Amino acid sequence: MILDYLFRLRALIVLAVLVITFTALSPAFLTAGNLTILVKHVAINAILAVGMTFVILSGGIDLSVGSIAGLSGIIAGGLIHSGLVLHPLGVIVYFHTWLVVAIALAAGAAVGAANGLLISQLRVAPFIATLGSMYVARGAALLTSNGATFPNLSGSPELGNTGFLLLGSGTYLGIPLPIWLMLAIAAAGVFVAVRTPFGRRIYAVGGNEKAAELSGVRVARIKFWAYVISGACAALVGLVIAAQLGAAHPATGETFELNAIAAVVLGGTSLMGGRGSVGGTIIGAFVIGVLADGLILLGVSEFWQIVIKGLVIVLAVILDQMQQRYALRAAAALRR
Amino acid sequence: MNRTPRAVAVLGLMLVLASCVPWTVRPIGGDATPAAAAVASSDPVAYVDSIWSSRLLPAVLNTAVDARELLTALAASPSAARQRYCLHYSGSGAYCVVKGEGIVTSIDNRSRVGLAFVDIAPFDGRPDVSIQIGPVLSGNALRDATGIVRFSDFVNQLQFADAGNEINNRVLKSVLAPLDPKRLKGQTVSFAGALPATDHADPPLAGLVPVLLTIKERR
Amino acid sequence: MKLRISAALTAALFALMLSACGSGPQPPAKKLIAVITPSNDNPFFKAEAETATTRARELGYEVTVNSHDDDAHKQDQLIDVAIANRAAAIILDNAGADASVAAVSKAKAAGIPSFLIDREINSNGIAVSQIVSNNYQGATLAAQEFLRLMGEKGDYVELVGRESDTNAGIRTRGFHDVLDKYDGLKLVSRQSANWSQSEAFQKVETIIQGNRNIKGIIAGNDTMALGAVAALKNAGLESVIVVGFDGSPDAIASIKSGGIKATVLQPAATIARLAVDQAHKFLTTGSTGAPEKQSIDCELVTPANAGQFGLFGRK
Amino acid sequence: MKEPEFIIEARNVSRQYPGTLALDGVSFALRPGTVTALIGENGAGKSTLVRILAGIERPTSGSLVLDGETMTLNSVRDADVRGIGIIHQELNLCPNLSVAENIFLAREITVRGVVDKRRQLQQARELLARLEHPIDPSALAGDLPLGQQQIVEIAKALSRNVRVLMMDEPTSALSASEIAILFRIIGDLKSRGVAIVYISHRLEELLEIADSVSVLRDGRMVAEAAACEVDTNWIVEKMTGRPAGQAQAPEARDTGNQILRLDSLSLNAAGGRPLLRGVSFDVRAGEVVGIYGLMGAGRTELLECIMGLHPEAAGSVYLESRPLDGMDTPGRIAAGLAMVPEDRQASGIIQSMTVRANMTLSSLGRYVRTAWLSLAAEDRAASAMSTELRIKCPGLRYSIASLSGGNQQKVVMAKCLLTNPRVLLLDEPTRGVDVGAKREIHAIVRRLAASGMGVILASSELDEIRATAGRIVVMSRGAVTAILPAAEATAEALVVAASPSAGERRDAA
Repeated sequence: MILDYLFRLRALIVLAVLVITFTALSPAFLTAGNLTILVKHVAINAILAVGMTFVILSGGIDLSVGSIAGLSGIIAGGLIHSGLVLHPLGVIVYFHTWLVVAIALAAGAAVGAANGLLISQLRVAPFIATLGSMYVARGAALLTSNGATFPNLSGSPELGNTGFLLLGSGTYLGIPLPIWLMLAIAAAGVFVAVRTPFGRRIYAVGGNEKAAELSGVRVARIKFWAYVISGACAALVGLVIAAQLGAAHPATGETFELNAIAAVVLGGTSLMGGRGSVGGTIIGAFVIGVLADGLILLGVSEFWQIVIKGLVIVLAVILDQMQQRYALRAAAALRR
Repeated sequence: MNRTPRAVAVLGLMLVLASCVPWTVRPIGGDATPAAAAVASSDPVAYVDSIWSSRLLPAVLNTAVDARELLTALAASPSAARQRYCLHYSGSGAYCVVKGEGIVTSIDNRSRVGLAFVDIAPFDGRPDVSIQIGPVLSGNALRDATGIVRFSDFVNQLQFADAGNEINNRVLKSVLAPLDPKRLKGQTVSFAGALPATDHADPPLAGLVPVLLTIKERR
Repeated sequence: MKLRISAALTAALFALMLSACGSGPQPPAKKLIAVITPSNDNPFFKAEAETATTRARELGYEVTVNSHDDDAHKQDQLIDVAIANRAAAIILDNAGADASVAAVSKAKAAGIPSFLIDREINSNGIAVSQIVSNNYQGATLAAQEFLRLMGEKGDYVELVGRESDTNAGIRTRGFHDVLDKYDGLKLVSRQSANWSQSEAFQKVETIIQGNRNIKGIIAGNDTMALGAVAALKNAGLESVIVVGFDGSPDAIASIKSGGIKATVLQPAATIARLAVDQAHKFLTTGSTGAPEKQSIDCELVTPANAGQFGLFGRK
Repeated sequence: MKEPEFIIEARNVSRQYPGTLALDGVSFALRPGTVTALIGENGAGKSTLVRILAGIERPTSGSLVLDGETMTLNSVRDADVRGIGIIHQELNLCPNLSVAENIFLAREITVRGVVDKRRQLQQARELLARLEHPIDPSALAGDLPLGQQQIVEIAKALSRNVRVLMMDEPTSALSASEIAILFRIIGDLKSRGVAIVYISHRLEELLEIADSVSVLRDGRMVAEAAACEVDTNWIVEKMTGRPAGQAQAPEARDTGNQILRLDSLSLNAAGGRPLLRGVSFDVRAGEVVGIYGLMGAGRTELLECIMGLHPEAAGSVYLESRPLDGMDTPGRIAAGLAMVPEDRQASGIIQSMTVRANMTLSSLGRYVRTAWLSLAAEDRAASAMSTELRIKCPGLRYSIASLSGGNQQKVVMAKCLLTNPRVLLLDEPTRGVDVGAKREIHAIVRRLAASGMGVILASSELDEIRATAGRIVVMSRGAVTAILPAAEATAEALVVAASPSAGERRDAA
């Protein structure tokens, strides 16, 4: 039984070990300033990973999140910086900031919806469908900005599009807005996963699609919404990054999908679907964030950082496998 | 009784809603757009207009070193000469402002960067200076030789480069356009301009970008 | 039960993390300089980072070296970490002229001076120094040599770097500001090879299928130029003139052996050393004694002078 | 040295699966040059026994003796090396490979490490010629009709110079002429001393070809006899455990109004092979309709059609006179249908979820308060149902994997019942369930019907059908061959109506 708890809490234990190690090795690690920064960094990956958790729980995978983040940032950046140019009418329309944010989120959700339709209606394998949209969204971002960066996104008062930067640099009660966003998304994610029929059905679809369908779950619809959620989360991340940088760059978010998947897996969610939790994902995102931040503080060589990150991910998956076998044995013991 | 306040309320609500239209419409290319404003401030033509006759020309004409003096100094010690007569530009390049008078010995039109070779007194038939005469000008000698146009005044190297290109355009338009290159050969000319100071240049003063190039009437 | 245990553990962990918040960090014994460059697997940036590191250690600083992989977001995080580390100065080869403004401003707000190397940002007065490798000048230099080698006429191909990279744009501008003035030159194909040797190899292989009579290829960096040379060699078109950009050791070796005809060398080592010296001067005297924006010119490397150059600098 | 009498022997072999004892101390021996028919109802343990002999599974206890020596078979390859071959009921060909490549799969003829395609094709052609089926050996296996694929399977087994060959329903996909060829091949193999185990539900066929007959029931070997000494009646009696012809009808019940009507349901497989042919019957409130048929008769497909899992099916389903055409599965569940699927692991339970979450999955809407699930409401519903069905589990929050097969099946039933269905469909509800749980499930079914629900129970077990159903629909080859009231449904009548030849006769008609 103790072993069982240790297995279940493995991500948390890894996190604790990392925190203790870094605290011992670097005086700068456990300071308010560094922790705020650390959590802010984690927020980016955590928001992506919460969306990714739903997709993976449903038995899929979403490789397009990084590109969606790039695209949504570029859309928001373009709308604020140069507006929507309507050549036939000879006018440029500048949307107010909240509408810009809504449009960018909608664009991310739309790419997610396209993923969802490809996967649930046309039965394209999730890996392939989202690999495709990864390229399409990235290309769309490059086309939109013609490869350039949209600078200076502070907007101008007479156009009514100021305040975008708050999304990245604003604070509430002394805590940066991205952290609040992460907390909100995480809370909403936990709630949806645990306390709504939708969440329960996601688990069912990922656990056994056939059984879920025979139980009256509209499998295609559930999958569709999982990808929409993931797309919207990715778009939010793109907005936060653009707001933090004050500029939108079309290459933003390259390889983000892998970090998000790593966080989900570290958090104990099975890539086969049906098993895992949003809370675990958040812890997984913290493991990755603490690791990255701590290794930089310690001045560990870049190349070693990559190696160590890889090892931690593999270790986490090995622990997951061990827990699986343990749980199966425990269940078998109960059956006798 | 009740009608009036309700109508006022509805009207008020409509006004509030109208002011809440979540977008602003501007004509394309209108001055009010921030993008357009940014372009205006980095307009190279306007920039060169603002310095050309008021600062750049006087600076070249007043500070130029005599070509013969520079040639003599270079022959003695290139590095000492550059140290003394040239503006060292951020460590790697050195540019000099030079003036003088001489005979055009030949014209080289094989390249689009046309050159007039000039022999200056004492005349030995060998050219001492080459002057860029177009139709293409190469390099940023005139921009960088005076210290008036500074990188720090520009947001980035492209705008800095634009200023240099516009200065060269100005030379083509106001200095070289009135001249007929074919007529130059054998003429005595007086010149002033900027050139890069490099080792092993042939002729020793090569690639001068002129702000002044005139044919002296034969006496 | 399980939930409660994990909740308790989480709470304990965060309590632990927050417990030390009250006490500020001790200032490090030595002053710290944070060096942040694009990526260490590219010899140019590696030379830059190593020169800066060596120089800073010589001057008695502690140094951290990290790379942002041209990801402005990662750069932002690295700046955050440098701030948390109470760095005395930041030496930065930035990840985008516009996208880096916020990060450098943040460092400034935290009281940390930034010294930008190689690339500039589109904002003045934020960094203490911007020691810029003048890519535009380098590009015009490369273009002029290319012109000379081409005899100012013939069909040519341009390989562009990653389109979203500022320097790719600057270099292609520099090329064309020179080349487009010559009617005899004809651009038959312009493709991005994303700075990559293998991509350049494939693109050139494809391009020469339709354009057997090209006379020259001008590339936005040496890596792509080397890819082009390899493709031309396979196709038996060794006479095609290839000009690169960067002055990498590989390119210089290729010039010596008759592959690439010319490149322009960006003095990475000079720039990095200058930046550290200026940082040191600024930290000790309060001023660098130089203007904020300093442009360092590139130098043309040809078979005639290739022997004079070493790792991104004159020997 | 005396030759051992048997090629291979299973001595006192048992096989335990979680929740069931599939084989219970079975001894079974094969003489060279004989054909032994292995007979039993579905779930009697025939397949398990054959799989153990072929090295696919290992016995929990007991031993295997080959040529008089005790040994263990650790893999199919192990068995292959010793000359033991098996032809599976489900075809085992790689559809993307050619016929020749399939035949020589994992034993390719090579020349210095490179596959000698020419010789493989040559030998494959010879083998197929021996089978009187000149199939092109370079054709892709996936492109062949099912019958020819079966021939390729046989060729694959023959190519290995087998001494023991086990055939699990080899004729299910063959036409009469193909069967004749197969029988000739069997005769040929017999004369060369090969021992053959033959599993089939076609009783006449068995008696025609077999030398001896072995009958399994509930994992035990209940009878062995020479084929010439027995008849169909004897076999049915041994299979079911009670004298043939003695019906054991449930007590007569009053049934209510028609509640479900099927109108000529038809369904074709992807390749065009018919799975269902014009199935029509009705179900009344308070009635259990049993559907009896052998493997491949179309029982599962029929239930799936009723549930709307095959939108491409033709025909109509009416629930309380309301047509369900065009409605998807969730819609039909909402309308009042519910189904307990045949394969509990694959489509009944969700292994990764708790007992409670499995139970409430179909009726989640009932526990929503404002926007969220009320865990308390879920708990109340789940515990009430678990009490009602007497589900034995350590707790509702435990993983469903910790339950025995019978209790898992009850959870699936609970899930269905929580939707308050008007008609409940059960597909082999007691497969892999121990005897106690089986009886309980039968009692639950009768109780549900008594409360006014309509029930369709599909089963390949005569016992189960006769213990629960008031009316029995017999299917063969996708068609209804008989609809019998329980009183008339003798075991013999059912077996005869269910035999594939009954389906063929109907075809001819």
